[in-house]
Amino acid sequence: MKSVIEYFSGIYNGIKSLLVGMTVTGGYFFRPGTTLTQQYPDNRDTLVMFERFKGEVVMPHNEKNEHKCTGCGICEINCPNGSIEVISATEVTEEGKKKRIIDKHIYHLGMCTFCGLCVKTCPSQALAFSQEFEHAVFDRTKLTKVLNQPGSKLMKGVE
Amino acid sequence: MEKSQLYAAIAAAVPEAVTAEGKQFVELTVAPENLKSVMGRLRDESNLSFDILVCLTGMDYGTDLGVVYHLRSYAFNHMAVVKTRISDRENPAVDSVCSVWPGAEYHEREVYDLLGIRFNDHPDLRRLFLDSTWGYPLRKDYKDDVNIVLK
Amino acid sequence: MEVKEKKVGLENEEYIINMGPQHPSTHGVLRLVVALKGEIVQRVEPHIGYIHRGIEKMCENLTYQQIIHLTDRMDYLSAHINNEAVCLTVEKALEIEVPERVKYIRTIMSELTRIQSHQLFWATFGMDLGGLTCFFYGLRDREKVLDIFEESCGGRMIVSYNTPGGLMNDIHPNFQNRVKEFLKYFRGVIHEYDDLLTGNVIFQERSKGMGVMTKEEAIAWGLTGPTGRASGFSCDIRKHNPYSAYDKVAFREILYTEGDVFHRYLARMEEMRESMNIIDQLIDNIPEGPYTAKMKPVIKLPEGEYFQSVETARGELGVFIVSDGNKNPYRVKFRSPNFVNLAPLNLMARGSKIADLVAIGGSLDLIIPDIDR
Amino acid sequence: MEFSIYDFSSFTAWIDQSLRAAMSPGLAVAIEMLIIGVAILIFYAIVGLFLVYAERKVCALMQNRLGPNRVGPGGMFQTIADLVKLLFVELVPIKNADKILFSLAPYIVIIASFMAMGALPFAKGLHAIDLNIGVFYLMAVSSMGVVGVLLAGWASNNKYSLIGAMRSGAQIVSYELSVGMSLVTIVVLAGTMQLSEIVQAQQYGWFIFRGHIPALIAFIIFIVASTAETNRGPFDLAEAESELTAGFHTEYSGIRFAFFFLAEYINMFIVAAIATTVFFGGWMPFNVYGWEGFNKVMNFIPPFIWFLGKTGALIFLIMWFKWTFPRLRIDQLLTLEWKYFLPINIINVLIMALIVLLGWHW
Repeated sequence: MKSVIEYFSGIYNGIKSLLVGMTVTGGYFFRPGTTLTQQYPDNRDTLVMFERFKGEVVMPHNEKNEHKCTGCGICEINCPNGSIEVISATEVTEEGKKKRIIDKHIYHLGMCTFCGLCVKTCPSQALAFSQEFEHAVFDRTKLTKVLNQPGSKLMKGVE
Repeated sequence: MEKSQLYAAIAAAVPEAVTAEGKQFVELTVAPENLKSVMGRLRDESNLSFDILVCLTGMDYGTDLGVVYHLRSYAFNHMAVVKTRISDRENPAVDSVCSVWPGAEYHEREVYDLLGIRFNDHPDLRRLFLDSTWGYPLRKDYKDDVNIVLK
Repeated sequence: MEVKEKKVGLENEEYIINMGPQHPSTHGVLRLVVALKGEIVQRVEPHIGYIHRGIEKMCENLTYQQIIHLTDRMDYLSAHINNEAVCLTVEKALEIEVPERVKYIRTIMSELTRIQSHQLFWATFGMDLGGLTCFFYGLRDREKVLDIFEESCGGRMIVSYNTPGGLMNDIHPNFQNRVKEFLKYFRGVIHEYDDLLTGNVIFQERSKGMGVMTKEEAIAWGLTGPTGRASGFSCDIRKHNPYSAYDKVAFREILYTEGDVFHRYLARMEEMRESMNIIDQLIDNIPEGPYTAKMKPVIKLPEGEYFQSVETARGELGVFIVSDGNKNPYRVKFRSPNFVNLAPLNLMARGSKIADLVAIGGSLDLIIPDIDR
Repeated sequence: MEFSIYDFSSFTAWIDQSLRAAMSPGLAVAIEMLIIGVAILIFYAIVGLFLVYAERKVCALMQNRLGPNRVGPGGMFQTIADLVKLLFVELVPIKNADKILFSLAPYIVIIASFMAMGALPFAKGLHAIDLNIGVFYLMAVSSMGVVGVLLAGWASNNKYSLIGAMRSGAQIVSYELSVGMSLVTIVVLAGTMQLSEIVQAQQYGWFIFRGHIPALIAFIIFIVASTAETNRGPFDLAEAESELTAGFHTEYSGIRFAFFFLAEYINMFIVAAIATTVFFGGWMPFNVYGWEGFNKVMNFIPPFIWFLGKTGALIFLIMWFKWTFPRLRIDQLLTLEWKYFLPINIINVLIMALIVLLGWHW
């Protein structure tokens, strides 16, 4: 007798648990407003990334085409993957002193793991992360970028 | 059990090991030939009962190779470190502790794979990650000009 | 000449199939060589190493700050906890005390990491058993946690938020509100997880009594995390050797005695709820203060050996650093929980059906990059 | 000729007569067969394409997603785009495969589903053939597909495929019983196997209402068992993505794969159509005896809309199962059949027979 009760209560509980599961999925089906999908390429205009999002390393320039990079090479030392190469040149200042400036700040996006050490350790806050995330290109060489803009100068007051 | 007490208890239980009250845990240094019996006693002694093998690390000390065992006791929640050194770099071998802790099997295969230390009486000693054409990459004298690029 | 007749007993013949390295339910590049007899699994032999990157070797040439971004890539679902493990080891070696604020934030972050990891577990486990809808619900809720990470850390999965001595940057001003919002939201939807899977009769039939590990076996094999705790092995590092702010919160260690697939699953479900309780206790009490301790730019650990273990979403992660006093470690060893939890797969799966093997593998919640390192 | 969307028998008779008047009877039959074949083929393709799209949208909405939304308005033409893609995909030759059986298997599967289509009454007078053993014929034909599945698994020379095929064999052979028995329950009530008569008998009350409890039990068993018979989730053990990658059709590509894919959906349509015909009055509108006004409104809706609507609702139910439940294991699957469905079914048939004898039905 006991086993008979178990047999039927098993059927009852089983069907009940299945129906409970079906209310969850059915509930969402009949409430289409719960859809979460983002229409990504269409919503480019309204899509705002978080300000700290680590998209790629950039060197911000002001409107006079000046940056803050002194060419010290600390970012290059701190980079775990060797994605940064700083090629420095020497410049003679007005006082006649020799000073090290950057010639090229080369950034290999393809090797970058976005650990943030270069941005964090930069003594003059010359580097920052941009919120750009669409990195796909057809040619791998395009992933190697020169961060300082051509003709740019060191910002005044940055040592 | 306090660390000093544990130290005394271990020193009494395994007299053939060189026991030291280390910085973090009690440290034992055991000769490879005594390893299995020492480990067995560390596990079975009722006031020690190191029944969990937390970590098994293969080491290259430059001249010697070594294996470091981190042990923990479920009942007492204390830890100890057992070290053994093998001076033979060409054909290093040490007893397997698989019979003491079955979980050591994969750890030992990993050490064999990366450092080339053979474990006697291991049930299934094959390379784990790499294939047979590789050397032993975790050894300090390992050279790989293609894959290891140092700046 | 007498020809020897070669007798091959059909009943002794094994039907070997290769599950993986590319297979929907091995969660990455794990290869299982399965010997079958009909549907019954006779033997399972995991083959690993497809994603071995030699992280331990790489660490030997990197500084301590640089190592952290590599640990993100071991157990990528517990990235923050892995970071924390290395940082704790370094801090312990240097004997520096990190600010209270850092401890609180790390703990909250770790628990969020645990929640999102278990959400993904739920999602993929449901999918392993054929309930495809679970995957989307799990990822839907996980997205909310990832948004919290993204806002404060800048990364979604690979956060790299810890640094020896503290954090990379302070929490976002929005952080507390967002976390509270998430907790409220998730408390509201977690019943769906139970309705859809836990209570389901098919799911219970599939998972109960499968892949049983007894407490003794779990201890001997060193199983940790929810996998070990489902067997009754009380192995929660947060409870037994508290680190960060875990000594300041009251929480329950989820323990079961059955040790089967269902209870491993249940342990994770309960852990999500417990994690939410932990966050509840901390989120309003984050003390003010600096977000990092004063550190030298070049960290040199004093000569010696340091070991620290933390509780990731999958079990005990041990970091063993041997230092010779240089800025690079002499040897780093990660005792990864998945590596240990994978080892007794053969023991668990022997004698069960091929569908159970998938369930057992799913219940271990394996992350292959963590196994291979 | 008078033509009405409520009764197609005069329309079909008119075609028959005008053909016979124009040519010899043999040629007329041949042309009729051709017309019917083409009509069913077109319907088949449309239903297949629509069901694939419907399944995607249904599962997407259940999973908080949008589903296909790029090709055409609301993603309407996504399946067509996929079909075009599948047509261009290379048919990968499999080493050591049994070439003849390998290429034969998808056709067997698709022919089986095609043949079942012929006997379905879509509306009054709108069926290709009205056999007096219609129910029996449908059962026989729909179980033929398993031969194709078995062949596909065996001929692929793939271990996953073989396991999938073996599972499928065990599964379909078992669940065939349940499907048959639950249909027999209704046949007992209806007293005929001819599908047109079964539909006609349900003018004032569908069988699921007239046969009350036993009919309801028979319906539940039928819908579950037929879900299993069509290899759909939660009974998709033959495919079992997470276990056997793709089961019996692991090695198939291109149009051959498309045949398996299409046949799955058509089979779903067929079982839903059988359930509609047998339990829910087929193309019969929902009429209540005595409510003249209500009946008039209901009768205004054309029969094929009723038929397709009811079928669609049942298909939605089957989809709902698939996107909610985890998969069963093979032994549980067989336990469910042999320990639960079969005994319940046998008792159910007896109860139904008793009810019919005692006249305890409406």
